[in-house]
Amino acid sequence: MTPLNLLAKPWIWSWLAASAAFGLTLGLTSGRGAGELAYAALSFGAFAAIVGLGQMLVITLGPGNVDLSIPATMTLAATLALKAMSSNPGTAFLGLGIALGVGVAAGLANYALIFLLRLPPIIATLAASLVYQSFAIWSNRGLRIKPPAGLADFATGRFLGLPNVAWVGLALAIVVWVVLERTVWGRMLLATGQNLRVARLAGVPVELVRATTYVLVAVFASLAGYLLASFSGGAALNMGAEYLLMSIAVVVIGGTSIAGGNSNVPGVWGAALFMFLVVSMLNSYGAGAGVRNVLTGTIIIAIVIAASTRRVRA
Amino acid sequence: MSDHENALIVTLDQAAKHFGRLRALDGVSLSVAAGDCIGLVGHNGAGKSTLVNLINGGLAPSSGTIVFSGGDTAHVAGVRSVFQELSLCPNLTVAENLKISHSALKGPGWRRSARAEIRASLDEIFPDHGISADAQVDMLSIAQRQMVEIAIGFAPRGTQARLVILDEPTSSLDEGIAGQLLAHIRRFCASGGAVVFISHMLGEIFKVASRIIVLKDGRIVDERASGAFTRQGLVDVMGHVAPESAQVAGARSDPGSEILRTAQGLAARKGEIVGLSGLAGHGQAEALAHLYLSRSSAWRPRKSPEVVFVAGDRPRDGVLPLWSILCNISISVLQQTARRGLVNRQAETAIAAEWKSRIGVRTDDVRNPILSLSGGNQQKVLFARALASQAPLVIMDDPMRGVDVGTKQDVYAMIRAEAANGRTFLWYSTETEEVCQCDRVFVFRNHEISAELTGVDISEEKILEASFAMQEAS
Amino acid sequence: AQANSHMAETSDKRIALSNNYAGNSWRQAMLQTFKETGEEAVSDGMVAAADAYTTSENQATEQAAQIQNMILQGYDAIVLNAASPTALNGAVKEACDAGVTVVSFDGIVTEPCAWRIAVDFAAMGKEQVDYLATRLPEGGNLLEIRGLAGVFVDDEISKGIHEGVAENDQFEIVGSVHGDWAQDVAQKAVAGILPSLPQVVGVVTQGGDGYGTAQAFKAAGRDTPLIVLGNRQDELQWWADQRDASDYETLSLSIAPGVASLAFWVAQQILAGEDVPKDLTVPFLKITQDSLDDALASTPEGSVANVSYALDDAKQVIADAK
Amino acid sequence: MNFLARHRIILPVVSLAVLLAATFYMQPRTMSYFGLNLLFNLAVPIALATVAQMMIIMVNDIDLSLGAFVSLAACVTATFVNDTPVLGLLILLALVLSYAALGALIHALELPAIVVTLGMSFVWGGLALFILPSPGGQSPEWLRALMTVKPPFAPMAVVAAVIISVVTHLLIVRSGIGTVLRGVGGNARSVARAGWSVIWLKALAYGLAGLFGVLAGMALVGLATSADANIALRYTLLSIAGVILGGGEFTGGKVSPTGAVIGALTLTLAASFLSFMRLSPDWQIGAQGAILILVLTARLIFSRKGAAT
Ligand SMILES: Nc1ncnc2c1ncn2[C@@H]1O[C@H](COP(=O)(O)OP(=O)(O)OP(=O)(O)O)[C@@H](O)[C@H]1O
Ligand SMILES: Nc1ncnc2c1ncn2[C@@H]1O[C@H](COP(=O)(O)OP(=O)(O)OP(=O)(O)O)[C@@H](O)[C@H]1O
Ligand SMILES: [Mg+2]
Ligand SMILES: [Mg+2]
Repeated sequence: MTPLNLLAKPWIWSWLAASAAFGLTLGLTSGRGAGELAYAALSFGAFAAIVGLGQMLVITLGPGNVDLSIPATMTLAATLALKAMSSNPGTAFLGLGIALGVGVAAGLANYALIFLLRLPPIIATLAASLVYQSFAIWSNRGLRIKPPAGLADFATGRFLGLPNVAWVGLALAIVVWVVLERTVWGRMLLATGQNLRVARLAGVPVELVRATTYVLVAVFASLAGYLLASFSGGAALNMGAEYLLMSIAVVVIGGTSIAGGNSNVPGVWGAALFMFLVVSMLNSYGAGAGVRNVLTGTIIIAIVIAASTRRVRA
Repeated sequence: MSDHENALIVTLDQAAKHFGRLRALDGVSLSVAAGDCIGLVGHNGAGKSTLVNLINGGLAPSSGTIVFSGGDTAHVAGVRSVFQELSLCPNLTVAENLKISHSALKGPGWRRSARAEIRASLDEIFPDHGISADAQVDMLSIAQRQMVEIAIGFAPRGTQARLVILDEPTSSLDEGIAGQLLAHIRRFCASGGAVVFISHMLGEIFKVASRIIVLKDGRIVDERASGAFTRQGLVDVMGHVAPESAQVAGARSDPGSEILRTAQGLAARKGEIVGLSGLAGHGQAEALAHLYLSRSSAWRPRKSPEVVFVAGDRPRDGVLPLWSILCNISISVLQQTARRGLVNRQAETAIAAEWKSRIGVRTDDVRNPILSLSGGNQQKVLFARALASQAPLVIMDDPMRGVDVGTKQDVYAMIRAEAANGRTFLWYSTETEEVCQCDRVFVFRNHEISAELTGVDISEEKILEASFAMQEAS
Repeated sequence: AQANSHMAETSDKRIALSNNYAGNSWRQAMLQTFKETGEEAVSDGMVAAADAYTTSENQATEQAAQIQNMILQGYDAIVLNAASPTALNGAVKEACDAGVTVVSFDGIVTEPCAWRIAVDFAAMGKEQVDYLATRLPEGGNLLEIRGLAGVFVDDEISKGIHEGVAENDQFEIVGSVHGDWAQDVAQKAVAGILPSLPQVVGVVTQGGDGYGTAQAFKAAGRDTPLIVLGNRQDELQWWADQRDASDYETLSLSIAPGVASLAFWVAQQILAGEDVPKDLTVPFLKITQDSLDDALASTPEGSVANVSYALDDAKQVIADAK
Repeated sequence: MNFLARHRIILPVVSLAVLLAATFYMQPRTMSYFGLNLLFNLAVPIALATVAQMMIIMVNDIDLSLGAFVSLAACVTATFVNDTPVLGLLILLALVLSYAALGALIHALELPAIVVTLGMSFVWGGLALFILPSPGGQSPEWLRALMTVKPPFAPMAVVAAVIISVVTHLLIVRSGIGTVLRGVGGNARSVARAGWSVIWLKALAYGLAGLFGVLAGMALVGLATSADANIALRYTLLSIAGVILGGGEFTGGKVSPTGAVIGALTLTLAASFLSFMRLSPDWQIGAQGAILILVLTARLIFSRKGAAT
């Protein structure tokens, strides 16, 4: 593959941007701390990547499809799971089961609102998220219960030099990639996203595809919530807040087309790393919150322009 | 003809338009003068619409010149177009749509003038049209929208229309309304206006045109007064069109058992080719869509579908635009060939290759994007998608739109062969000749079946009769 | 006798709590304390009602609407933890004009007609640096964890910290990140900036971010610096563990969520006709090495160290201010 | 053709009326000049923001940066407009123009609006933090006076809502240019063919959105008396919900300015209604979601009926 070909790949821009941010940060330390920074980026990028992969599947469903309930689902899943485990050893899988169960339930509820009440997904998931938030408050009143020690060790531990959460995120990315590239369901998702009507007329069970996609995004969110709570020592009611815009940003910066039918798994990881590294870079250079936001926004738009004009020409 | 020379509206000199390597128009010289009524004919993709777009300023020519005598631009020169695909804003009212094309309409009270103007225009062209100037366009039927569009084309809009170009304006109008339009065109030309009229219905061309221009592969191959053409002569010049209907009636297999009967009365037997006919927009497409949707599920994946669909409106119903030809074909057989939920890529490739050669998709590699194909070849892919599956019932919603004659013959033969193998076809077509090839024909009127024809009863006259006749009777 | 007369005077009065955020353990503890205090006061016949209202997203606009609704509901007093010191002034003024007593606490408002139970946040920031100066006389590099950008409390504490650093010039702030008063956000931000930082001897924080900071230092394999904590139970627990393992010593300070109950009683006193100065101060709750075990024992798991204020405490605070 | 489909405004009006009746029943005190003003005055900036969002949705785009933009406009109003009015108004003008430029950029480069506005939300938010790192500033006197004026007969909030909906109705539904703008949402291609420059039209639509966003920020400051960088972040989602509640649709240029204003009032009223229900604080947030679902479900019942007849 020639470099020019590579530039036409929409996901390459997020990786270029992430590398640039990485390089610039290390420029400050004249190269020291590279491993440390990469390790941190992989750890925290993993959570963004996991929710991003879910959001990517939903966005692939076509215009108007998006899940705004990701933060609330993360919080609810983590809250209920940590409450059930109440720091007891050996309950990690019980907690995981509960978190995933919450994901399935939230996904089904979201889809029910979309399908049965014909609400636009933006509004349906937004409204549902307020309800989930209330559930989380009601169930545990914001108490930060510690994860079981074994689970906390797993979430913060490393394997072959990489953080365990990054392995999870990587494994999920590979699974999603295989599903999209190789499975019948993936094909049906991509067909549905290009044109729902065409897909339906070509024999694709489009509602099944949509339902499973909305469940999947919620399951990914709940898994991310479970891991994040284990990683950071407990579930907080606002723990998912920053993943609302983050999940959408990593998808679109990663080169997935907002018009649907076109996914980009490597881009999600690149963008997840970028979103962490750009903040680290600006923090390291001592930028205040104002500068940091302005630059982050500008860079996002620049990446999107670069990726989209390249794509048109290619 | 010095008189004629003085009233020139537009003159093209060796105008050409290339899209990449494709020469859509390859040097056309032509002039239109006041009082001209030009009929423009040619096969699909001959370049008619491209020519229209050059004249109305929608496209700039790749080479050659276009000169307007009444002003610098088409707009100033009083050149108007009614486009092939509907181009109104569906969310606006009829009067508001006039405003879009009439930018001089401003200031308080513009709405009143717009209403008056569009009403006058509609009244003049289509007496008894029954369209309110305040009706929102998406509440109108396709025929009414087409009428509105034509009326906007002829409306004065500040200046006076000097040349109106109509690109297949009658495709969704019934005969009576089309007749009103033709009459108006004649009046308009008689009073000094000029018209360029494009249609695939040669009868209409002969009725209005004073001069006929034949386009073929981007060139003018003939141009004469309409009296100088005979119908057969015109067909010959256009090329392509082979004598039809001759090779249709092959040996038909014995009718099998009935496999379909709907509440509406639509019925089909195994191995039968059932045609749906009648005027466009009288419920045929809805009936087919309804049938398809009721016999397939949006929830349950199926290994072998009961029914497949061939779309005619490709962008809306058929093509998955981001995908290759291969993926577009294989979507219908994915579930059937899959192993443990994984796509069987060998089977997929084999099926695509088989159908590429069987149906003759013109491409060097089925991995090319589907949009690299011409419209007709895209349509073949949709046929391949349907026929590759093993569904016993094939529903076709006007599938020959934009397909050239050669391809059509191939597809007819293939449909025959598949029917002989026991497949059943439900085939809606706007072309009566196609419907006449079926074993049984249902004619639709006002969303109901007005006639069921079989055997020798299937004829153009009978179909037309069932499409209109009872209107006076009832 | 005086207490009795007060009781009689306010037994038909209704007090509402206006809260603008419920998304963390501090706020939940605050709501809980208010609920307990209010229920008790109602059952004792001190007041007729004590209702809590909360909006979701820390938004001044929604809280202003909430205050206006309370006016319409005919509450006699509003106890207010404000999203913004100034943006609610319009609504607060309307409440005062309608004869409603407004007592703001924690997040106070500047509208003169309202009472303020203030914590000197700047002093809280400065005290952190002063403490570090006693523990690390030779000074060194500090990392500052800030709260939510654009919020008053964040700005105040940060000002205090910078003031402290200006006075103690052996310290230098080498990095500053926003932790949004959330452990996970702080952890992430610190992990991102650590690689580019030199050796850090101390971390100044705003509360709810100390544990995350400690985790980030641990993950980066760095020595744990002296982190000033913010009274969260997980922070205290961590501190106790560190102390037991390696004699770790630090300071924890924050405002107690129970200040809501103090505000409640102050409102009750004002309704009772007591002459209460407009500006009251409440000390922040400080936990030292000596009081750590007691604090830890009295704090529910996952919650925040708290003190609940009784009517007498309120009277004491009022008397002190006079 | 049916009545409800033709008069899409009926449903929002009915929803608002039902909710208002329920509110009056629960809290009779609201049924007064004073009560109505308190109930609705904070809906005025939301209504303006909803109209701004409607301008974007009208041309088939969506604006995720509106809340941040309104916050920025509020910060500018509470600082520059108050201290140095001329400079302040120039800055606000520049903000409007930059919105217009954004519209042109999105059209020219065929960028997805949702992504660009997502990026812009960071930019506006950052600029607001520059201006007001912590809450503060002060509303200009005239603005405060304007937002607290007590007109005869009807309270300011009601009068303002009527004025906003009449003006935007005239601008978007009645005027010629408004018609063309809606045409862009309906069929941009045919508008382009008729000789309009779609890039200018898009810039105009975005510019109008910027203008109403700025007005929303100013109105907010007038009511709140000061500003902060996060003051209106909720407006992004509120405004989208308001447009949809008001009978608008995400695509096809089908929007109703009056509906949008009513949608904003309905949302505000719904929150107050919940407040009067005295739910436990645990459920107050969830109930907001539930009521949003409920009101929109009414839309479904009506549209089902519409489809059936
Ligand atoms: N924008 C375009 N880009 C590339 N090719 C084009 C474009 N527009 C038209 N063409 C090609 O130019 C040729 C002429 O097309 P044109 O639309 O003029 O045909 P036509 O005679 O109007 O056909 P029909 O009878 O089907 O309407 C076709 O091959 C068409 O595919
Ligand atoms: N709008 C368009 N933009 C770009 N390319 C186009 C467009 N329309 C058509 N083409 C290209 O022009 C070529 C001819 O297309 P068109 O469908 O008009 O051919 P055609 O002559 O009708 O062929 P067929 O007889 O197979 O239908 C194809 O390569 C097609 O991809
Ligand atoms: Mg054509
Ligand atoms: Mg063609």
